[in-house]
Amino acid sequence: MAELTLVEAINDCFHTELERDENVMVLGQDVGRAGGVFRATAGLLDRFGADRCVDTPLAEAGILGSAVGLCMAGWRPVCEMQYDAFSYPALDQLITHVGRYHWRTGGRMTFPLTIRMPYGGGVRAPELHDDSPETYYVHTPGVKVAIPSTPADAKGLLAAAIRDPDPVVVFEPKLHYRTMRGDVPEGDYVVPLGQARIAREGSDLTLVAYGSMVPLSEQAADALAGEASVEVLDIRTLKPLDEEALLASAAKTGRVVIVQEAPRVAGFGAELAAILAEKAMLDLRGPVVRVTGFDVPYPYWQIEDAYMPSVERVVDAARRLLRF
Amino acid sequence: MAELTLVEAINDCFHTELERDENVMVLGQDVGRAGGVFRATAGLLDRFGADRCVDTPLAEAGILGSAVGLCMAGWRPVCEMQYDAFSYPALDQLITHVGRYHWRTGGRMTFPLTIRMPYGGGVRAPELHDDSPETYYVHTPGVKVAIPSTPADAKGLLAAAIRDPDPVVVFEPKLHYRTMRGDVPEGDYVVPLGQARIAREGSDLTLVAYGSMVPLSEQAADALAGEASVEVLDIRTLKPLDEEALLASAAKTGRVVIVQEAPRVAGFGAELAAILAEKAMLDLRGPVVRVTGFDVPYPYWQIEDAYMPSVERVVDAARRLLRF
Amino acid sequence: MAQVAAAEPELRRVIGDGETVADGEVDGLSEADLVALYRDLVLLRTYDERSVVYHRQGRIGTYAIFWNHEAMQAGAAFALGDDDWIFPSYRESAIGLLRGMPAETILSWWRGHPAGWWNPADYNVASISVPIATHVPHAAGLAWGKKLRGEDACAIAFFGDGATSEGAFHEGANFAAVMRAPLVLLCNNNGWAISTPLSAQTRAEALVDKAVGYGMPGTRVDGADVLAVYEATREAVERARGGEGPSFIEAVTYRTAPHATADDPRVYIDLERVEAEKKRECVGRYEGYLRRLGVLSDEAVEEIRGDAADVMRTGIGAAEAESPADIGLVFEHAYVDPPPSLAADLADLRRILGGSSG
Amino acid sequence: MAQVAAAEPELRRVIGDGETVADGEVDGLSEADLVALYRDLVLLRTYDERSVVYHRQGRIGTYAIFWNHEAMQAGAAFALGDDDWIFPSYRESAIGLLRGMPAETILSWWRGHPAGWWNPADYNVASISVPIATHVPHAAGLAWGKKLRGEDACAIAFFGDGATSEGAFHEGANFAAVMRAPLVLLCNNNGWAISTPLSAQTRAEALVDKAVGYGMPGTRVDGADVLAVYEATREAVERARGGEGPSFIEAVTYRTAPHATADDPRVYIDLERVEAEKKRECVGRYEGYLRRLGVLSDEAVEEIRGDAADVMRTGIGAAEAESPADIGLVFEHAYVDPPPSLAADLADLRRILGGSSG
Ligand SMILES: Cc1ncc(C[n+]2csc(CCOP(=O)(O)OP(=O)(O)O)c2C)c(N)n1
Ligand SMILES: Cc1ncc(C[n+]2csc(CCOP(=O)(O)OP(=O)(O)O)c2C)c(N)n1
Ligand SMILES: [Mg+2]
Ligand SMILES: [Mg+2]
Repeated sequence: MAELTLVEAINDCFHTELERDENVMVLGQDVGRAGGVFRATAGLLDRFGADRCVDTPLAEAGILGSAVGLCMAGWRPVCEMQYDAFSYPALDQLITHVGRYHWRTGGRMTFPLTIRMPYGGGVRAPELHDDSPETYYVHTPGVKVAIPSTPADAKGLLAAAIRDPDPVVVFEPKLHYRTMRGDVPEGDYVVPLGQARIAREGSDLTLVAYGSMVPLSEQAADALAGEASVEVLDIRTLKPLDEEALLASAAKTGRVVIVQEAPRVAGFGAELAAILAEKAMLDLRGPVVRVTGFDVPYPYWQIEDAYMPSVERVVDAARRLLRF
Repeated sequence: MAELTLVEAINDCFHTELERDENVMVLGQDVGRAGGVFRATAGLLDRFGADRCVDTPLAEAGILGSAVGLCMAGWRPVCEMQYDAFSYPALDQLITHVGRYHWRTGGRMTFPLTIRMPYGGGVRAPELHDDSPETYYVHTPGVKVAIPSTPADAKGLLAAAIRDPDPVVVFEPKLHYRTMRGDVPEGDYVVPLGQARIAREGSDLTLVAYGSMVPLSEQAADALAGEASVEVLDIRTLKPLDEEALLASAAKTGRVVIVQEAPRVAGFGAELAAILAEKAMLDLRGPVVRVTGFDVPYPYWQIEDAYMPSVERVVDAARRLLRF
Repeated sequence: MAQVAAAEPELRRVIGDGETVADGEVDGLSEADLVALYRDLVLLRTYDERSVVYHRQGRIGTYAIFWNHEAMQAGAAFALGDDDWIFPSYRESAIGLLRGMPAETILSWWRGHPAGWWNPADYNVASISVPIATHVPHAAGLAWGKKLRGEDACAIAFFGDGATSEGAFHEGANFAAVMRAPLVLLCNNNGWAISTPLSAQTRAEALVDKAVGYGMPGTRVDGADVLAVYEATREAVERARGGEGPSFIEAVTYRTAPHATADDPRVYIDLERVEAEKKRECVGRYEGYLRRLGVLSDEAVEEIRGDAADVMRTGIGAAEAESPADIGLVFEHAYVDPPPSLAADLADLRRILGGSSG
Repeated sequence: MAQVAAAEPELRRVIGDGETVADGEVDGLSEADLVALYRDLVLLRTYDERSVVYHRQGRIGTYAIFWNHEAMQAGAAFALGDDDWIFPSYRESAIGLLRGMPAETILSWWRGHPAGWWNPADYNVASISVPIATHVPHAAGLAWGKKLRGEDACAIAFFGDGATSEGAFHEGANFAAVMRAPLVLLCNNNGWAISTPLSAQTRAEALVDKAVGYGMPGTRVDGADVLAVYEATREAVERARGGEGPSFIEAVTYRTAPHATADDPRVYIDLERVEAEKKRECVGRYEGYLRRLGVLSDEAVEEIRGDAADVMRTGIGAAEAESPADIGLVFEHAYVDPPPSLAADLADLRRILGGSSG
């Protein structure tokens, strides 16, 4: 075990995975010479050479589209999108090809590519450096989606993504890249896709979250300590979803608050709520409440704190539900 | 009143709106000389000239991006995307600019543009002519979304979209372009955004749908005729949503089945279910059930009927809910 | 301001007109090669003409006609080795025939049957790209990836004149150039993107003028001259294999048929021009060339046409004999390792279709 | 295969070096014009240098430095009329200063305060484009839209060398050409896209080589020579107004500063080259030119610098005096006519922040 920041854990994962499998390669803007604008890919160019850590032209659809072709040539490409909102030019490739090409070959050819990007707000950046775009990805058939909330998971889920035979998108909470430290197993380490994690056990109410909303939910659980025993469920992989864990926690506590940073309408929190509305009706002792970002453009940073789900908002929702 | 097909109603709307407001212009692939591959824009080039009905280069991001600039020059552009899945190259412009530019000017400049496209499956076409992409659009802040299910609404909602001060996306059920006929008011006709429509009154169960799932739901209601009194609620505008109508119908019947053609995960049906799970808990007599497309690429057309929500699937869901 | 000079306004041609313009020749092609190339052309032509008939008979769905595009497809493919990859658009749907793909597969594709699925690696032919230009980055990536592995293979991507307006074309071409990927960009300039003429697509004097912006060589050939296309592609392939990166070929032809079976070009096209172009169509031109060369007999023509007809008869027979696809296929192949919900959905669907409702 | 010749490998220059290379001149510019242009340069330079200081002091957030890019911004803007529109990227964030925009507005933008919002129509300066190249189609659309209305205005879009790799650049440039939109495409080729050198961005010999592929004229100028940029832009604007459509200008400079305040170029850049380029920086070069011409006195320089410093002092003062933005602004301006849920969300948020929890 080493104590690493979240972004160091990602870097550690890359070193391990590129060493482990010579078909893994990394491509993206500034991933080579600079080692990534957040230094997630630091050291890879020197260690594995310019063929396996490639500074690409400034063209996101070109990056993802050529990764499709790289798969056809036997590579396992890992594409970096420099920021959440700069992944949008690649959505066309994602939806029309990345999610369909395996299907289009009748399952005969695989596309084991990974897309990863820093996501989310709270970092006092100019516009379009703060989006939480997971809905666009998770709604797309043929792709899987993982969002870690700890350094260990950042390593383990990325490793799982890289080794997975299907295209996987990993969103990394940039807010915690350098501010969150944690124990990270050294060397080979995989957190399987499709397994949620109970970040904190509780019996009165469940906070369901992923990514940077997990530590926030833990804070909210702390704030509620005297009032209720709060469980925090870290979803970890949005697709495949660990529906059992979700339903089990709902059955246990009977009260669920979903915390999501992305805008509310048709966000992934809606999917979680819909599953509960369909499958946990008799277990629930009150409404399924969502605490989310708002349905507006991510605001200028001086007022971004008002946009982001906060401990206050989560606590308020939890209290109202507890009193329902 | 004239009896028109759905696509004729759209064409009628264009003739009315371009006549009414000289700032309205139409642009897209093949909208001019050919009058659109479905003839939605037939006659506009001859009547209003090549400046107001423009055949563009084959570049969706160019179409939508230049429409942003056209707004800045005082136009009200209506962009055609030739098919649902060919709108994806324009998602970047949609998310980064169309949904944010008004906000970015502190509300001082408006972007009254319309995006419209044929959507949905069941038409025996090669891949990527069958998608239901409304989730990508409705999740995006700053844009509104309407989906008509009748010829009259196709005209009235498009007119509302064109006249709206905000960007509006209109998805037109191509399955019914030529197969559905109905009375359409002549001349000026607007169906305001944000008002759902009770397509059929009922008291035991509500089928909630939009677009091509509305007539399907009506068929399902017919099939259930002897067993239950089924209400069919046509959502019509996904954003702004007529939440009151949704909650009122749920309160009345206590049982809701949501019918959606798009893949399930984080589709708009999830949002509807989530709203019910949050705000209608005490009214509901059973789970909120979704009947949706599956989380797979839209299949080859010989098996597409198995993918599409069918009367059988809706009836099955309704029966199970009635017996809950 | 300086206007950069346009590249090669002249079209490269090999085949003459049998009268005032003399025939040229391409060195390195044996008589057998020349006849083999003819066989390819006839196979494609037969596929196309039969498909239009099959469509009218309701035996296949909407179909993108490629009549008078056969020369660029056959000519370019003939310059490739079997290890080289082909990335077709819908306009080159049948190019797999030249790699041994059964006609049934392609016919099934147009019939909307999953038997139209194939493994690209079986033929080194990628899946048909329906969304315009989006396969150009794939071809760039494959070619680059092969090069990284030290393999000798190169790739060719086919796309239309309209496709050059798309961002995906631009990004793919630039990627290929930057990575020095062994790629041939073959632009089928048939003058139209559905109803949109080239003049509404670009202000470039010739599409080949785009090559210089990517730092790659470009050449412009008569797309209805199979030998000119072959020769230009062969040169591009040699460059690619030599590590010199991608090349751009503009093959100029004219779309004499509707865009697809659903299209009615009479509302936008110049029908006189269409008639004139039909007279210059590519298969007849090559046949005339071979006859002037004296390497093609009436019997050979008959045999080749008969073989092609057989391929199509067998193909449509096999396609129609396919058993209806099981609905289970709706759920298969979306993932190698699918989320558990898909199996549950299928079970539910089978239960409902089995009649045991609710 | 024919390699199309590259356009103008030479850079157009007007300003000499005071020694071996003689000064040229641009006709039509009065002495007052020449000084006004200097004033613009100094204002931009001052904005940039002060901003770096303000950033270090924690008074503004991350900031994209444009040191040694002032000449292309001021030179191009000087060739425009007030009705002409400017589409800046983050690299031209302060170009509004040249249109009378208060420094406070731009400083507020970098401070993440909604006072950084402006109405583009107030200055004919579009909002700063953060996502690379995506504003090129906007500029094409605006220019085209103005032309359709019979207005005389044209537009200029600024973007970097890296931006030319994006599909959005390609689609916007092609749209402008096809619509004969009165647009100037000004490519700031500073040799780097963050850590990526031009050689990893393109294989074109010069970025101006892309112009021919769009059927538009291109010219390549020394981007640190304000008069060369001015002259080239003026020619492009004349063409645009004359109905001849868009032009491409490649303005070549060198990024001597970090990409932005958060960037550390030492890991990738050639520091010797940076030092050499710093010596040739654009404001000093123009100042030398004016002094050689004898139109700029020490007093004038001092006054101009003083005025610029005042603008910045006033600007930062005003920006810092802005009252904190109300959280209501989170919900405003997303729509002209918002869905009702936004008001409900705001009320809920105010209730919670007001402390009346649950
Ligand atoms: C991204 C995308 N946009 C639109 C379409 C619809 N469409 C199909 S073919 C076509 C025209 C293509 O023209 P061109 O590239 O010249 O190829 P051609 O059909 O002439 O071979 C269009 C617009 C599409 N398939 N993909
Ligand atoms: C679509 C998009 N992708 C990535 C980025 C991140 N990014 C910001 S600046 C930059 C480099 C831009 O280089 P260039 O176009 O040469 O302009 P310069 O910064 O040199 O002025 C990158 C990659 C972005 N802003 N937008
Ligand atoms: Mg064409
Ligand atoms: Mg640059």
